[in-house]
Amino acid sequence: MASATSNLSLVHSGGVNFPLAVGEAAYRVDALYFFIYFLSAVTFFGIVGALIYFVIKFRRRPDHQIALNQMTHSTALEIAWTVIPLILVSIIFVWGYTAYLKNIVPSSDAKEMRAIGRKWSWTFEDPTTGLRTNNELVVPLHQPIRLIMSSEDVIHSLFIPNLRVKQDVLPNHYTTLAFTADRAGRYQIFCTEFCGDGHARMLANLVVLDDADYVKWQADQKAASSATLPLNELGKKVSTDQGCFSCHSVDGSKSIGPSWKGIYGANRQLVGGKSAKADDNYLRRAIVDPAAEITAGYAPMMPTYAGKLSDQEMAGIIEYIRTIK
Amino acid sequence: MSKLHSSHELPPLKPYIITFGALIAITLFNVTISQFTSGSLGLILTMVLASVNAILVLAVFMGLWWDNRFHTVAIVTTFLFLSLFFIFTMLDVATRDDLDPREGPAFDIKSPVQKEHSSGHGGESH
Amino acid sequence: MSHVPNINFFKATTGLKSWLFTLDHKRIGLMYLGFIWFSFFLGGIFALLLRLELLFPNGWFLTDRQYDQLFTLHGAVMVFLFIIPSIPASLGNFFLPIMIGAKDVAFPRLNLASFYIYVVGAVFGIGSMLIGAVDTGWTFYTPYSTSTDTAVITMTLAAFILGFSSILTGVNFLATVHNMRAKGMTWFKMPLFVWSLYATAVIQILATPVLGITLLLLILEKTINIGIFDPSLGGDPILFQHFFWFYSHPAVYIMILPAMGLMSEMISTFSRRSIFGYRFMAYSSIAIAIIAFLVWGHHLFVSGQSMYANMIFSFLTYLVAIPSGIKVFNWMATMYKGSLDLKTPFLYALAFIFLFTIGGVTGIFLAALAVDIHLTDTYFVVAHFHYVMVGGTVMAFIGGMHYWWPKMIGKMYNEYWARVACFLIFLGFNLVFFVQFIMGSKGMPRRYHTYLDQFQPLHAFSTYGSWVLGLGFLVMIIYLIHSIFYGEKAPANPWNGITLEWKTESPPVLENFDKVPEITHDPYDFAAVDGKKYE
Amino acid sequence: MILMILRQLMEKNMSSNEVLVGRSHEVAHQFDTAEQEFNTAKLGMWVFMAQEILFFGGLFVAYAVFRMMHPDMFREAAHHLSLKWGLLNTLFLLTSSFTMTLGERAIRQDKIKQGIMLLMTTVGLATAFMGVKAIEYAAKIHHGYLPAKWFFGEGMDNSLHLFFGIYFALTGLHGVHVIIGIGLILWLVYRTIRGEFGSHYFLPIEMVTLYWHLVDLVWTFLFPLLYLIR
Repeated sequence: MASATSNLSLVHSGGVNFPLAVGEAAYRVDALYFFIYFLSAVTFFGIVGALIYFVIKFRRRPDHQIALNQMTHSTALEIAWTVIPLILVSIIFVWGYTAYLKNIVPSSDAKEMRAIGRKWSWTFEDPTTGLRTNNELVVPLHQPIRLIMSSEDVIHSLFIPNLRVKQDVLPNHYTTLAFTADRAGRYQIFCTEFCGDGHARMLANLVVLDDADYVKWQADQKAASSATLPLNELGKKVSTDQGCFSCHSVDGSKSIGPSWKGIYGANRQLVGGKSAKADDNYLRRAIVDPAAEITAGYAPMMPTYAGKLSDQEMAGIIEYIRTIK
Repeated sequence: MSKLHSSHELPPLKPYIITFGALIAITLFNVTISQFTSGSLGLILTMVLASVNAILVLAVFMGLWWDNRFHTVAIVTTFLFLSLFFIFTMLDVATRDDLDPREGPAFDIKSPVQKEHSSGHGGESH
Repeated sequence: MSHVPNINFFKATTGLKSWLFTLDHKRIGLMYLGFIWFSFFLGGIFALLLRLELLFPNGWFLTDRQYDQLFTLHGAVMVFLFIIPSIPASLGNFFLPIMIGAKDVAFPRLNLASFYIYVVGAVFGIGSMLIGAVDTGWTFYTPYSTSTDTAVITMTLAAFILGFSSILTGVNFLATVHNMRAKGMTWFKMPLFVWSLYATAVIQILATPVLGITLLLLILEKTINIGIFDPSLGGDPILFQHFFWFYSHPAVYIMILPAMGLMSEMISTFSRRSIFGYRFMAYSSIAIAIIAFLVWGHHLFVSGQSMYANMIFSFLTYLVAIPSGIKVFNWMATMYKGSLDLKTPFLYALAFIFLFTIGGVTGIFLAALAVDIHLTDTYFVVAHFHYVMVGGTVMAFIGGMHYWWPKMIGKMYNEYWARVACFLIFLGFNLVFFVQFIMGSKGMPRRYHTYLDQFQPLHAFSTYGSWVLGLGFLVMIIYLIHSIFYGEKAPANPWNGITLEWKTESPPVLENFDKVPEITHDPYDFAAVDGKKYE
Repeated sequence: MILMILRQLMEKNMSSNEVLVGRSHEVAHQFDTAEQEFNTAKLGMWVFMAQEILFFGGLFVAYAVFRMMHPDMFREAAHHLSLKWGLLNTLFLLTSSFTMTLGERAIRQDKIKQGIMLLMTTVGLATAFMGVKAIEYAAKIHHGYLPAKWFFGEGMDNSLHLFFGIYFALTGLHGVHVIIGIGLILWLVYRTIRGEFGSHYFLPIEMVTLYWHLVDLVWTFLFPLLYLIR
């Protein structure tokens, strides 16, 4: 399959300035970027060059105590450096706006998909097939996509550097993002609107598959959803999909929530002085009603997963936690 | 003791009385017409009358008419900037979904009376 | 009060009380200067800690929450406590009346009140750190700010109070410039620093109240759930962003305009040359102040704002580049054929032109809609506004402080160490921030506590640079404090300047001048002073 | 009762003849002339009022935005406000503006007693305004027309709580300004009785009068926007 196990590196792909461009939108952005880049370089080196020249040439010396010239103004010159920049920025403005319009307006044959952001994970859904993936947006190659996005809590922002697209995701209001990827592979998705403790870990991937792979992926997904996984593997999958790991580590390190490592069967010191043994029922309560028993040293911020998980999935997660020693 | 304001003579009393009468009259008129109009016509008429009232207060009661012209400039500038704030914000709100009109809000917002307040949706922090 | 004692303002009265209750604009200015630099070092320590934490991709000594709090405090302290009051409240307070030949500002008691309001605001701001520092970023975006359990109310209250300090300072300066000018000081004989403070005052008065109401509504939102900004109650979070940036974008010009004024003073004096295009410079200050109000929407390009609003704001943003460009070109033209004296303040002025040009041209990238979509909320933006704010305002502020140090304190600082510090600050600054342009273009989002391993070398480079920058400031503070006690006594006019402040003693006498001079020539008329025929 | 205390104060000061003589006012040291001092202070006041306008302006913009988003909600909300009380309050405030101006004129013409009576009338009208406001607030609270989360009133439109959020923010902020105004005018009365003001010096009266008109000006827009438009 074209989906490699790791994402395309942002730093090590593409040129010095940008990550590899994947799609029309990115080419448009890069072209304008380099146009401005060129103008900026000319302006900057012009000004700094003149600065250095002046400093050397007109430096105060014993035989050069007063200025050579006291010209107070030159209307022609001043109008020149008002009008010329004005023309240049007008060009950039028109270019920038037209490119922007082309980039944000989805083409009429765009495939609609949905994205839902929450603290701190993404869910993507293909309404035509009902396939739902967490933190992984899988799209066919060359297919225009129109992503309809909303948030469950605070403002997030979906950013795909390789495609040069970004859009805030608002609670209670839909926003859309249009893009077309023209190279198969795995790409990084960031959240770029500050959304709390797990902001930096609200990461996702864009997986672009060619048609054959995409069809195969869809079939695999359908098969997987009906197949019976062993409980602990199901638990691992569900935890990954639900974004549990943005708050809970499995290696014992302290994160937003307690680490799962060795937690099963251990005694937990709770806020309020009580303690409890982390048995199956305790863990189940922690998933369904997390605010009821908070481990000392942690903030009560986990949302409830009641109704979001089936009994089997919950049992799977508990079984999975049991395996992490 | 210093002699003050020799050049600041008292403006005549008459304009104040007339203005006061006008203010009351316009207010009553405004109330009356608001009973018979509605929609944008009512909005515009009412706001025009309110603005006339405001201008009267500024010009006569607050003495801009007799005052240093710069004060008028300052107040006009203030209203100008306020209207910029107003116009740009309204422009955004009015055309926000033009590209992509979608029906209804993403979530069903009922009056909070009907809605049970669950945590995690803001506002429950204290 | 008819007799004015002819002694310098330090010695006129003594004792702690004489400072705490002083109505002398010079003393108030100096007290501001102390508090402002204290805030700067506080914010600076936060910045160094942030950079240190970012040395490794997964963090090492801070939790996520602590990191968020730290970058919020860095931003809030630097913006509200340091950079907004920086030049106007300290150097402006001290020199505005002197430069227009007045005995004091128009309302000295209001001036003292502004200072104490500032102190109260600072106490609230710093106090909020002790009771659960905010983690929202200095922008307090709803609904995150209404849902977090950190001390948002205390910090917003602090910003609200500081806003009033700023407004009152603006009112004071505006009235001072209008009515307190010495005889003969017509509008177009005012030094450009005064012009820039005047333009700043306009922004302070017209923009800051909107911040006030915004923060008040945010407080109401947190306390009684008024619902205007809270989407779960039907409010509109983008409206908050409109409100917030209607102030906070003009605030950027509150920060940079006085710096531009200072630049004109320093460049003219150290080039021994009348400023090129005086009227254009004055008009461009006013133009910047006006256009500043029309561009706030460029902070909302990806927020879900309407595309028409995006178009208009993008265009207006370009317009503000023009007067800024005019200023840079005019400074260059002023240096042309001048007699450039490379003293420390002038070195900072040169650093300003270098850094501000980078900050300015990268602004062009960000104003181009299509490009901004990619760059916004990445390190590119972080680098851009640090180049403008630190590379611009802070460089001019330090330069101006050195320029007027002999006048304010009456002592000379050590020129050698001053140049060393200037070099370290310039170098360190570029090391920290230039690489961030590359990081941002490559897609590194801002406000990330942890980041992808591939960015580590770039982050590490930036962190090493921060140590050089910190060292530069350390050197500066040492030689400046040293100069207060052991510095050479300063002459009245060490740089041979010709604006009014150089016509009084160092430090100035109690009511600024023994006899208020009558102004007959332009502020930068070196031709008249040097008495030479020019072509 | 307040009037009685005032009269006593007046008489006490009358006996020391201060009202008739008037205290001298010295020009602050930073000014050259009293004229300059007066002009500068007035300029400062106008500029300060500019910021007040923008302070309220923010709320008016919020009003407009939500009105545009939920026109029906506003149409309905106007029916939940009492036009009768609103109009009464408008008349109170307009009249108080007028008496304030007359009071200022009286003091400028050294008609101190008349001036004090007029200023006290202004205070009375302002207090009446706040009284009506209190009645209105009580009714709103009773019927549950409260901001957002606290809302439990009856209404067709399910965004009504937003209107009352804005209503309470706008009128509340305005009310705070009225209370500050009452305090300022009482302070003026006190100083007038002490004989500080008269034709020779009336700067603070001028300032407070301007402020009071501003409070009136804001209400000039508040009243139609909240009560009239439907």
